[in-house]
Amino acid sequence: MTKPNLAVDLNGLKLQNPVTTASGTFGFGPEYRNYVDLNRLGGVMVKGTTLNPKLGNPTPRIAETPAGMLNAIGLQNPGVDHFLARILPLIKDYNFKTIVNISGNTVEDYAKLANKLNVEGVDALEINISCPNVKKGGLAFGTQPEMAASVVEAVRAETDMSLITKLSPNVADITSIARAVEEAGTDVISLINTLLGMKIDIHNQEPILANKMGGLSGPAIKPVAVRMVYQVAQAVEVPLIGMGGISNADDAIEFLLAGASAISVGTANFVNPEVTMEILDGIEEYLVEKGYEDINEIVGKAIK
Amino acid sequence: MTKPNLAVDLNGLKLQNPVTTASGTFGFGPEYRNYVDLNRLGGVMVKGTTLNPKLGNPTPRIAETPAGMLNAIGLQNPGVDHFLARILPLIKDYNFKTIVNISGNTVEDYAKLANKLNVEGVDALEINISCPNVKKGGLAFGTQPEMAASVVEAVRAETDMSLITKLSPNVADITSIARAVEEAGTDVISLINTLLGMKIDIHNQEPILANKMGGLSGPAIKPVAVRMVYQVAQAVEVPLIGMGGISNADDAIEFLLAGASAISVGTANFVNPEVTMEILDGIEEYLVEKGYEDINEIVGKAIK
Amino acid sequence: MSKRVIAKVISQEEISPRHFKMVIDAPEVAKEAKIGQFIHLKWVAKLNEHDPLLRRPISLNEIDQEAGTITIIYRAIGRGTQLLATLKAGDQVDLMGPIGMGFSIPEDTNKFVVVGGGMGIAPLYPVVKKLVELNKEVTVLIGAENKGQLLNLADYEEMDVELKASTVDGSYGYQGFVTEFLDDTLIDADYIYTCGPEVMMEVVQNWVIANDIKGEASLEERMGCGTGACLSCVCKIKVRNESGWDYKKTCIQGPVFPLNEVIFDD
Amino acid sequence: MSKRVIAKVISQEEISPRHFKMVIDAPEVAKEAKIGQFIHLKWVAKLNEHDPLLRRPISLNEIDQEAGTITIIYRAIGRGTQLLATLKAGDQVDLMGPIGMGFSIPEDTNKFVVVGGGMGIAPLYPVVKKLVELNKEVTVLIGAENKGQLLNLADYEEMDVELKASTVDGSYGYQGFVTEFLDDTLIDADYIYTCGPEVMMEVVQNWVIANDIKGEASLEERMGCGTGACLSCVCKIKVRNESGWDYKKTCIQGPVFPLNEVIFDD
Ligand SMILES: Cc1cc2nc3c(=O)[nH]c(=O)nc-3n(C[C@H](O)[C@H](O)[C@H](O)COP(=O)(O)OP(=O)(O)OC[C@H]3O[C@@H](n4cnc5c(N)ncnc54)[C@H](O)[C@@H]3O)c2cc1C
Ligand SMILES: Cc1cc2nc3c(=O)[nH]c(=O)nc-3n(C[C@H](O)[C@H](O)[C@H](O)COP(=O)(O)OP(=O)(O)OC[C@H]3O[C@@H](n4cnc5c(N)ncnc54)[C@H](O)[C@@H]3O)c2cc1C
Ligand SMILES: Cc1cc2nc3c(=O)[nH]c(=O)nc-3n(C[C@H](O)[C@H](O)[C@H](O)COP(=O)(O)O)c2cc1C
Ligand SMILES: Cc1cc2nc3c(=O)[nH]c(=O)nc-3n(C[C@H](O)[C@H](O)[C@H](O)COP(=O)(O)O)c2cc1C
Ligand code: FES
Ligand code: FES
Repeated sequence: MTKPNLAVDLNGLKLQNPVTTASGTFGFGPEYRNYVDLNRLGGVMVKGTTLNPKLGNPTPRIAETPAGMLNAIGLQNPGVDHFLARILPLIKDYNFKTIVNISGNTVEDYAKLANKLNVEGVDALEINISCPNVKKGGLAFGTQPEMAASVVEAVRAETDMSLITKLSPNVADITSIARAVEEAGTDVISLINTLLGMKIDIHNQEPILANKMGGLSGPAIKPVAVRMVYQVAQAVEVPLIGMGGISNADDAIEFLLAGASAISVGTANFVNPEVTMEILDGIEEYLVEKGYEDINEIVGKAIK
Repeated sequence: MTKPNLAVDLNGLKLQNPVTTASGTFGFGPEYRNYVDLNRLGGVMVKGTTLNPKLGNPTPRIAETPAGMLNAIGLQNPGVDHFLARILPLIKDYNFKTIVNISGNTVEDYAKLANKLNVEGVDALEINISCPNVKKGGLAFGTQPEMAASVVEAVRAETDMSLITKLSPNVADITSIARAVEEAGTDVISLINTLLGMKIDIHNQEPILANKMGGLSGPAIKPVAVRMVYQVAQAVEVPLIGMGGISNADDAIEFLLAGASAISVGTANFVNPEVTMEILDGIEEYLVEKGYEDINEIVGKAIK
Repeated sequence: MSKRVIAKVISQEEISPRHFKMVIDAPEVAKEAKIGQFIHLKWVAKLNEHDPLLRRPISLNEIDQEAGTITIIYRAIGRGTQLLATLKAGDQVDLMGPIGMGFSIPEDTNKFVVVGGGMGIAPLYPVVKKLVELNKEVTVLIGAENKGQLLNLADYEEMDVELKASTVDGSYGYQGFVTEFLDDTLIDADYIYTCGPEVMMEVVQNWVIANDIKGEASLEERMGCGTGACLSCVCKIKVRNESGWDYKKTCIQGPVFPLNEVIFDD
Repeated sequence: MSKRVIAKVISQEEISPRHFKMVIDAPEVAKEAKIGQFIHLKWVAKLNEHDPLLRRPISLNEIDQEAGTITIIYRAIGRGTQLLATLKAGDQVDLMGPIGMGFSIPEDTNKFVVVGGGMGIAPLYPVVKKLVELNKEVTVLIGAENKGQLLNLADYEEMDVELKASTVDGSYGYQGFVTEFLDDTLIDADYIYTCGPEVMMEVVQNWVIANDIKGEASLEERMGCGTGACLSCVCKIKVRNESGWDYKKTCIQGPVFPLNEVIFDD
């Protein structure tokens, strides 16, 4: 039996396979070099990057919840300049696509980031629109179609690079946001970011996270993520990168069948540092067993 | 040590204790009589009731997910007339408050239901605004403040009974819906209903639920529910009934600390049919251990 | 009356690859259990870990009231049954039971046929035992993938029943499907019990209707509560109303229903 | 180099109520492990059940390179450690390790003091062992709730160290807090190692600063990845920059940091 094709073309962004790692959960990649053959990954979404270095939130920054976890890291990162000068050189020669996840407080922040990151070695930008827009009173860019679109347009104006827009699940109608960012020129949509959640310590009677609220990720949110991928796949033409609770090959295949052309693994890296390799092997096995020659044959197959 | 007071007064609706059972998960009550001393419950939210009998969705109607489950029962119920004639007489003499969860396709449906249920033996109505409004293109009443308010106003006009409005979590800003239903005259707010989710069978490559999508409940959603209770408690004056993933006394206490005056237990009844009794005992133990004389002392304690 | 008990595993044995037989010490359940009923169980005594979340419904394969034990036979396929399969003697399970309306044995009836396919053989063994106790004439037709999956085969071989078995791989008995025995003109019957895949039960139903006899079928649906509260387990049963059918709860109104009244179309 | 291994439990023992000692067969980890490092572990070999989800960081209490084993001592408090406590010899765990920057032993230094409180005693035992091997002068100060929780007490009693122990309930040694020994004028030291509750380490830090000596502290923070990727485990460490401090990753840049540089204020 010949090996099935695993390469996917996300509207011009070519990945050797559909397995990528979710922003904020895999560092810049090398953190996992003891556990993973980094050269086998399709893409790495690096830690959320901002214009200036950010210290992030006080600790505790994480809390465990049923089949999930909350995080409120607060976008700690060394800033885009440090990324370009010190980190990009270390990762740009790997086979994976380097995708920089960008975050800003204003539309201009995003535009500036895109401008700075318009360099060789960066293969795509992932626009994180889950950040609260400080100018508009803290409501996240990702919760209103017009705001989401304005960010994408501003970034689009700065670069011809592949643009991936990452949607927040904390909305009533994910398809309207998806359509808005598609019209605004995104090449790819990735989803989902974390659900807003909270955990209270009943002994000291206060929230566990120093930041009180945090983002819920992990297996717990998978049904919400699959549903949103399934809905968005039917609402837009651009390819999708699905994520949210993927912990093994079966989960990854679920997202592909729901309409994602590629997938990202987040929290599961913490539980099983080798999980991306297992997922890659598992997807291949599934294709072979079912007699598919090309991964693209199963994308969206569950949509009827 | 004297027993702490467990009674709560929800804006006029007096429960002997804060432990109630969530609509759709406890039948009409007697289904659990082998496992639970029904007279010890604070309240029972009976299965979602509609004007006419409903057959509900085809099967499979449930699917298991990580620390949760999806359901798409489709509001199967015998209709309000059958409820009044055949079921209410069987349950009205228990010590628990009988709270009828009502659902409609139009605002008028809700009003008619309220009118019919304005009888002795029904202690309160729980308005389920998660149903899609067929007239307005299927968008759930609960996702837009004005639509939610219009339902509550219509019901308010029909009855002086205690009104509990049950919020859907599938929104970007739960506080705006909460404020809208408070202004429209609800006495109590209960939250959360289920998160919309989906699961795909990777072998036959289609959604497991016959209805494709369903409502996610169980421990998985608890962090989202706690967060929403915490937010809404700070946004409105009316008392809250918190629910979503409560599986033991610690979980129940978490919701009380987050600002709920009472709690509902849903999915956990399926896992442990005796869980409501364990929660009741556990809450009392907690109060005794920490030296509280009244349950109301801990409501909202985690809000700073 | 169904109750919740924390019960001890007396023994667990892999009787065939991925097929397990577990004996559980549960006198309160054994005492009340009737043939055709099931238990709703979880593989832990503490309910602190929430994944996998739900209980699993499993039929009673043996009820020993004197010993105070119940026996189940199950296939470890998904995450829950695989965890159940890791238990050893002395471990505890949390179970609700006995649940449901079991099989009934009509009086003044003498010739019985029992048709079981795959895991559907499991709930039928107690009926056969009972029928034999009552000195009825019993024909047992069972079919499975292979010999190992012909549950209770050795038990049936020692009983005073007419036994016909089929396997898909031909490792025992007739190579083919169990329903093919029905065409056999030698089989006559007054009453039939069946459990197995829906396609199989449909064939049995057609045969029963064609031959104008009656019988009972034990159905499987995904279950939430096991108490009749959640309405997840419903099946379509013929009734005299406008549409000609209504949803019944497989957990407490079943899992056994009159075979002629079941509508197989989901 | 840290790796992931599925390893077998050799033994598990409840050494005191809710306190467990587990010996694990993990030659690859033992070979590379250094004092002060930890493992990040899960109580199952299959990662199919998702609740509780995350690994748990636990310090190495003994490293036996010849036997290829590592030993941990932990308290079963929450859901994860309680599940860990159910394991028996022969069961498997899934672990990542060895992780982190361990303790360093400065050359040309002779008098060492080790101050451990509660579970913080656990990671200190390998340091003491090493110091004794190197023929250093060692004073061991340990404090806990009660005698049973004075971890490695019997080991220390047999070693060539000056041992002072305190318990809150007075069941062994001095009744009070371990830090009270520090006021004791008899204790002089060149270097100190400490691990325990933050309040305790702060007292030790103040003492160290007052006496102008140096030392190292092993910190605890909630951990996600254990690889340096998630930034959940950061702690405040003094550095020469504008604000005077920066967040460092406790998992891979710690858990051991120079005592004087730690900022205790979370
Ligand atoms: C009344 C009744 C009696 C049964 N008796 C037996 C028996 O004696 N022996 C036996 O091996 N099996 C029996 N089954 C089927 C058994 O319940 C399923 O095989 C089991 O629930 C699958 O769980 P899992 O963890 O292996 O699968 P998973 O795929 O992890 O299960 C996920 C969810 O789907 C449900 N589910 C999956 N398959 C089935 C199914 N076939 N029927 C009902 N629910 C299902 C599970 O209960 C669970 O809620 C019976 C089912 C019913 C309804
Ligand atoms: C580097 C390091 C070494 C450690 N060494 C030991 C040791 O040798 N022996 C020992 O008994 N304990 C040790 N701990 C603490 C141990 O990790 C926690 O007690 C354990 O994680 C609690 O898990 P749980 O399941 O009991 O609690 P839960 O409350 O269920 O844990 C929930 C979440 O919070 C985290 N958490 C809870 N308490 C702590 C804590 N004190 N520190 C870090 N994370 C926590 C858990 O890891 C988990 O993610 C160490 C911690 C660190 C960071
Ligand atoms: C610790 C942590 C940090 C994260 N940081 C970021 C980030 O910087 N930018 C971003 O877009 N998403 C971030 N995420 C969200 C993930 O990329 C992912 O969308 C989400 O966790 C859902 O996937 P999962 O369930 O597989 O983790 C973070 C998630 C976690 C758990
Ligand atoms: C099987 C099932 C049926 C439900 N039916 C209803 C319903 O009829 N009306 C309603 O308002 N909520 C219904 N719900 C939602 C629950 O009342 C509750 O809001 C939700 O499940 C969250 O709580 P839990 O996580 O404790 O189950 C149903 C939930 C389940 C699981
Ligand atoms: S399983 Fe809940 S009604 Fe049957
Ligand atoms: S635990 Fe993830 S960076 Fe330290």
